[in-house]
Amino acid sequence: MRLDVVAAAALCAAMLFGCATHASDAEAERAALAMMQTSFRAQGQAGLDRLDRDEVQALCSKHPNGLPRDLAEKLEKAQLATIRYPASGKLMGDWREGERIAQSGVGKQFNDDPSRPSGGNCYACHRLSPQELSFGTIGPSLYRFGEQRGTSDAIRRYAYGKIYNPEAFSACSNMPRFGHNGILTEEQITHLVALLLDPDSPVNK
Amino acid sequence: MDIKRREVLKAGSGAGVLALAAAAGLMKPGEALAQEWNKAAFSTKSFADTVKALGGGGSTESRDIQITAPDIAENGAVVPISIESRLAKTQAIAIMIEKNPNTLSANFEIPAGTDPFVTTRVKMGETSNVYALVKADGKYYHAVKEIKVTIGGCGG
Amino acid sequence: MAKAIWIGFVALAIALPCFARAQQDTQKEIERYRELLQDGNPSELFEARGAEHWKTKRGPKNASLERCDLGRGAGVVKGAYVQLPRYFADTDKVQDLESRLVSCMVALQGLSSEEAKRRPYSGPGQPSVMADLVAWIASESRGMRIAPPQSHPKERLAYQVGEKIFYYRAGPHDFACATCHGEDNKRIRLQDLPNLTNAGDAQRAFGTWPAYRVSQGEVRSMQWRLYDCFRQQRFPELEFTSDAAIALISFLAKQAEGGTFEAPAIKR
Amino acid sequence: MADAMRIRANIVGDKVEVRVLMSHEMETGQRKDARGDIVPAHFIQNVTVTHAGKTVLSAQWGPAISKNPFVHFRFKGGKPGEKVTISWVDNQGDKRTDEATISGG
Repeated sequence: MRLDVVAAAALCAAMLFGCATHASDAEAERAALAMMQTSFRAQGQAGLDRLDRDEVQALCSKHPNGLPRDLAEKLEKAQLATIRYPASGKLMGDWREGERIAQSGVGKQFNDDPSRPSGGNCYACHRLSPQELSFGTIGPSLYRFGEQRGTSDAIRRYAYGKIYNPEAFSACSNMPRFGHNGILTEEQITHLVALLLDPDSPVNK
Repeated sequence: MDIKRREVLKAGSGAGVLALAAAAGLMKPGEALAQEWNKAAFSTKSFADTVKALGGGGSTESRDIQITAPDIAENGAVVPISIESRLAKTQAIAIMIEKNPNTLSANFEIPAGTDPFVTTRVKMGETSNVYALVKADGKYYHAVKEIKVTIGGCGG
Repeated sequence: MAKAIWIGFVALAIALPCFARAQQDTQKEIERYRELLQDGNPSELFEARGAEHWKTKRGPKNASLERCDLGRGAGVVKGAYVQLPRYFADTDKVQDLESRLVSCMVALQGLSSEEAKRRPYSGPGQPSVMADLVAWIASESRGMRIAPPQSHPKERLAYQVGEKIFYYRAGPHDFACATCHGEDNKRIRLQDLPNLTNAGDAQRAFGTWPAYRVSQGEVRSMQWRLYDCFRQQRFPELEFTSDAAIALISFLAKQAEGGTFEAPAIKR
Repeated sequence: MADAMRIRANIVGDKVEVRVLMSHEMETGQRKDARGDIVPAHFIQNVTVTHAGKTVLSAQWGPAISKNPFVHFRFKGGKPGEKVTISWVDNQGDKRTDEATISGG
């Protein structure tokens, strides 16, 4: 009995001590923000402004286990409004170009030549053409994406929009906002849409 | 040094030239080894030409040569490869990579008393057939295996 | 849409067995590739140089690093790596191995901090004293348990801040460390991604850095690992031995606590 | 001067297992440096392994052998305490010779 009391008291003391010497979450956050500012240097095309976070980045950093439903819906709605479709109305380009873009992982790194086009690096995270054995699994397999969905206007708009700004469909998605953040051009995105949807694309063979 | 010189003199094609050079005092001791390099063989661009440059008239495929290597290499800069020959009187083991800029990677001379086995690591520019060429009792034999080279990492 | 999903599901169910088998074969061969590499690790060449650098007199004070305190007392190298990062009273800072070596080069050898940090990583034909030292010192903890101390408030703060940085999403690609290292059983291309929020993965990851990278032909340190992750995250350049780097390493080391240290390893 | 090789020579059964790592760039002559200039070819061309005055392996290499080369082979007739000597010479005339003592089985 007495032992229990002593143990409980010791535990309380330990907890109190622990609390007193642990920084609060807000303190840690402040320290982290300050540290980020002093720990990087501008290099090549990557200026220190890249450390500034927009609303999506700040919110997603803060909620590593996912946003509460209401916040997620609000964010998705706002991001949906950012999607710009090509003025020409043509959403499907050339799947061969798309395959090259999907394979290329360069672009936007501080050691990349900013005058050269970026790649989409799709294979880093997705399975696409079955011939490519070296694909990642951070995102779902997209093999047979078009074969399963067809090439209706709605599907084209969805595929284009998803690549342009995935946050519009899935808040805090791991996928970059290729159009919204200016990684890929509108035309490059149409080539990726073709890679996904064109019946002649190896993705659908 | 004498031992090395005798080896140079024994070392097949080009030996005559080397012997002359050595006799004329054109080579300092110790340089002999550096001279003994079959430039012609390392400049070839096909399996058949490499066999010729190494002194063979042709080569027969043999099941007594085993290539141990992964079917898929995670990186082409370092592809581990072992070759073992069960052919009697194996004298040399060469490694060739069909799609490299030059076909021949290495040629190992296996004296009596040394196992007809060697492991090393080679560079592969792309997915390719890899040949193990074995010289045994004066004749040439080979085995072949395709090794796929994959793109890896974050991409940049 | 619902119909499309249903059709997709059926197609997937049909395709799956085939796909799974091909997948397994690829994974199996990649595993074999990694096994075959284990026989000879060129990191040994770097470690041998590092052991020499430790004893070599350098700098204006013409002194070696043999009196450098890596946390276990002046000159003690055995087991030092697995108890880093840690708080050092003389600098009043939490330091990882490399930042500590910089402090020692400044204090013992009289180098300026800039000189000590001049070549943090090696390149083709350009060996790095720092990288060699790291390879050797890390090798002196092989087989030991990862046990970074958390008794000092600054050590605990470094961990907490490191965790925040781990989840810091920014840049044109919206990437955080957690984008690639926050879920189990994921890979990028064919490379398995450790989930650094999960102890087992964190132990395997932290316990195998530094590593000889066959893709680069160099031994790379944990500082380099973070530098290059941030490059690929499209961030600006992470400064060598910066506070953010040390905080992140503190977080990762603590996540890996209890694991067996098996570095320098050999990796793609 | 090039760094020392790391050599292991162990008796296994009636044979000596030799494993060697060499410190060498093995430049192909096709790589470009950061400025875009071609880095000249620089690679080991000849390797010789001797034991008790006899050559137990000799090799000719091209630039397709990986950086920091590794070789594993085995030969008969070595005893613990005896030496294995390995030499290499590269295309620029750099050379290196190291030896290791055979350890018991």
